[in-house]
Amino acid sequence: MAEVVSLQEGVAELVSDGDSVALEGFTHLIPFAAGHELLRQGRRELELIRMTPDLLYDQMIGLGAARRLVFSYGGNPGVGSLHRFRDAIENGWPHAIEIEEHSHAGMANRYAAGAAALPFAVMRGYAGTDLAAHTNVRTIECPFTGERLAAVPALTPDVAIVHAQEADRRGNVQLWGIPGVQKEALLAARRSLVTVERIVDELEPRPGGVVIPGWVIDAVAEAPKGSTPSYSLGITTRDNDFYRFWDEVSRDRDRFTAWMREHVLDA
Amino acid sequence: MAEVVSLQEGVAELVSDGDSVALEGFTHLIPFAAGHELLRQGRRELELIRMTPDLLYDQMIGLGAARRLVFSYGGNPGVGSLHRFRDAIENGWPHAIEIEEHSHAGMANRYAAGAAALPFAVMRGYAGTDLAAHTNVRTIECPFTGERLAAVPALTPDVAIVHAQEADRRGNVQLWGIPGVQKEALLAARRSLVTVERIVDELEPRPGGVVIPGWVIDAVAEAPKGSTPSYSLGITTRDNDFYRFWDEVSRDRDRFTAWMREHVLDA
Amino acid sequence: MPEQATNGELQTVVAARRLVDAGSVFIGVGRPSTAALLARMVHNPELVLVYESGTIGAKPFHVPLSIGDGELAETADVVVSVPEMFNYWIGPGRIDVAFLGAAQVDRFANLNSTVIGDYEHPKTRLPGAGGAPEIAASCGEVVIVAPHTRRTFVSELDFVTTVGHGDGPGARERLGFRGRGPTAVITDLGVLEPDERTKELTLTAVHEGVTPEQVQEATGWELRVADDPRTTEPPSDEELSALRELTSR
Amino acid sequence: MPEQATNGELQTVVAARRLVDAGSVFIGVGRPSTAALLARMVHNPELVLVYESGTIGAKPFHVPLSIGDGELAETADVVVSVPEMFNYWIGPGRIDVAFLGAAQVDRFANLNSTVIGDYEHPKTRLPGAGGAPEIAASCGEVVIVAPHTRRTFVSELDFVTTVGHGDGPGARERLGFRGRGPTAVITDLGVLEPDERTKELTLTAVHEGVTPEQVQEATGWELRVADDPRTTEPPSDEELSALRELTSR
Repeated sequence: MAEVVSLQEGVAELVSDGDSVALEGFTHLIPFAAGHELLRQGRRELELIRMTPDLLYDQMIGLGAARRLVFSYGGNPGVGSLHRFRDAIENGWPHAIEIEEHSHAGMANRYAAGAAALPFAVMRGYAGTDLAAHTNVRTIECPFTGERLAAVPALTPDVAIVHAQEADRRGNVQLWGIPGVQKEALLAARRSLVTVERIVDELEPRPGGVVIPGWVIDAVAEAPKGSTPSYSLGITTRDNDFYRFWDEVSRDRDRFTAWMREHVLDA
Repeated sequence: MAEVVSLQEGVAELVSDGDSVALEGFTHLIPFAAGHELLRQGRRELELIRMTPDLLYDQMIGLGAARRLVFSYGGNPGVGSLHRFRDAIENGWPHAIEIEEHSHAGMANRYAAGAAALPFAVMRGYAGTDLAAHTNVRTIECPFTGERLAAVPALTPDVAIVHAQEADRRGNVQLWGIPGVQKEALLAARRSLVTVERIVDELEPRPGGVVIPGWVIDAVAEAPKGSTPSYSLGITTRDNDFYRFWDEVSRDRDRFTAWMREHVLDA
Repeated sequence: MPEQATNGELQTVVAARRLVDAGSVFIGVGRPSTAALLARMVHNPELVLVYESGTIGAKPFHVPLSIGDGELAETADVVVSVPEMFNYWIGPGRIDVAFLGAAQVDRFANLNSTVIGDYEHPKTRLPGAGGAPEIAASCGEVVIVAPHTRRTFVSELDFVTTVGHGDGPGARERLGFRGRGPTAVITDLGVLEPDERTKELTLTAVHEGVTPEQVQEATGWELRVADDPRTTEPPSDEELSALRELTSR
Repeated sequence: MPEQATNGELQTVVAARRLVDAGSVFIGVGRPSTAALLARMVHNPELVLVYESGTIGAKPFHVPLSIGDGELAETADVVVSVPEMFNYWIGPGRIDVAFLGAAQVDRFANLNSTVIGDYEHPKTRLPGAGGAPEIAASCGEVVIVAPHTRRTFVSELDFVTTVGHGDGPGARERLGFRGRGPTAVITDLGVLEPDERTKELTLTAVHEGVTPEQVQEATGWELRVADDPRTTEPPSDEELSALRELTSR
């Protein structure tokens, strides 16, 4: 049974410096509130895992919380660059970070292998690219056909944090809309926290609803608007203007730092 | 776009003697009407693939339609034996059939590999059992950890036939309740037929609804009560008494044959 | 005061008691299903019932005939596909206890549900593996529920469908299994549990009125007997009336 | 009569025309997304839009900023998880056409979206692969939409993120790819198509008022030009007004 806790408690209990942490949510349901709480609690040296680092990891990298980044697409969707991500990789600001990059298919299969407690997943991918030489992928031969395929290692983060629309008081979670890899991330991780827009007495089954039973989750915390500027379908809408605005704010180190202090650290 | 056809047309167009055919539905939504149409059309020498042969394959085997059976659990759920299945294997009546058996996990992963167009799937299973020596499974080593796991070959039936609650006029299908391996079977097969309880103007999204777009299905046919004595959640109920009754009918070859003639072949 | 329990009822009651502290239980149909429902009624209302049809957290009012009865889907917290059930839920060992039956059980609690006689020319063709091999490998522990006869408790299996403790100590570890394996075999005569050291099934309890000699008589190998086997706690009135109410639904 | 199309508008219109007979198209954001929505409006109302966020059959009214905008999920026929999208839908080659962009394109239509400069010490760190490598390997065909400059059309990629036609004839077959690979590169100057025999990109059409010389000027290698390159059919009033109406929403 998941414990229903405050966001502060949940983050403090589950995440320590140096942990590998996956804050997932594919464009939709990105757990901004939880990520910001990690920053307020001063977590450092994190291995940050996310298919699409998005603004959230741009912010965490820019404040120096990341030791390592595992990802597959580091852009500001529809807008352009993630400037803090670029500054860290291109100029080592605020400090250098180690990176491990994959394709989306690779990351998705790595999470799925983790959720299945298998050491690796088999897929068609990476063939002919330079990616293969720069990341953690091997070739494997089909024992039936001899065909050569890609093998990617399972992802098993220390902690997975995802955001959902709602949970009941026993910690059963329901999300709907684009489900991304959240279920896989939760099941692959050693510990898990789910932030939700609201806690309800009873989950009302709904079309496209993905329900995750509370007994495979460690903690659930209420965090209204917890995915903004991303969104929680049916409750909040994606703040596309903020994604454009971030392009300006994040270009300049000082402006970025001031903005984060004012809107995240001291908030 | 799936063609909306009659059950007779759909079966006649898609299934030929000697085909490998997967009529799936895990206890729920078993496509009895389609299977019976196959028998009326006199299809022979079929490779019948199903996790749980259930009464439907007991009937098809008993009438001699099967050359080969690929399965993982050949019982009458909650009742006991499948007598025609046993008679074919134990006594070669009406003729001997070849069998290939797996565990449920193995069959499910074989369908999933087929749906992903991968030649095999990796899983933990079969280890230490006599099954491994009597079926099509290999061991494979994890290229990262060296751990030895089981590899099972993809299932790619010539034809998959499943039953669902409803389809719209463009052949988009929706099923709900226990989803089994129907989606995987459809996507793994070269050709596919979906029988439905009803054809509607518009699929109304609903909790637990699994929607399969018409453009990955070849044909859709209306077949009300098409899963009886299995059931279509929300529309028909499982005829548990028939499952018990079948235990008597199917014990005796003559009684079985007479029953099939009266209720299926001449129906 | 309900009348004396039959040995079958006693078997179900004893199986249910195994679930007092379980978070989740994986069950097939028949007596195990009845026992799990009984456990929810009298011991453990929070117990999560998982059926291989994909229904997680099912709360059926009636004992289901099949693992796919509509009531299971309608009352489940979550319903998942069969690939997801085995890959995301069973394989990783998320289920605490699994109840399994079998046609044959050997002294190391290995199970046969495939054939009696030779595989190519079986005397009796049984249903086959179903989910048992992976369930027994991965669930936290396995409880076997079987009728106690020499036909079932055999010195050698005709076919190893499901590995319990293999050939004894270390076997499961060598096979890389995640779960602890069989912790009890509950029969209509008593309870067998694997010896901690040798892993061999040992008679640790007999049902009321049953002697160890009778149990040996019904077992196809020289049965180890604990120094002083307990006598099964008889069903309480609550257990028995709940069970009878349940099966009468 | 709408005013003269910009080259950007022309590029979008020409891209949309590649979808006249497509059953399904895989698209990212930006111009490809606009082109696909335009195709649904004027050429192919049944066209199935697939976004890697898992939305299959999305029918957005507005051109989405991100591949995960709410409107995509709300209007989709099916919404699937990311693992399912790549394993069951993209990998098996169920999608007819994929639109891709890139920071660098070479003469065999291989793409770089990873880094400019050295991988370990990049001059410019680009977003990375996303879904492109597997999408380009498996979808029925690939149409590349890119701005035509020497920075983009380079003689050698700094990093091969996505394989188009590799090193030429037979490369895709050797890699076991399912799809036919790039069939066109649509730029703001014209259209390049791989030569049937050599697979090398060849200028087969120029937009109105553009000369092959200008295209060569904007290309970082000695560009092959078809014997008499077509001039792109200018946007019809219907195409142009539909496009402008769409982008004004």
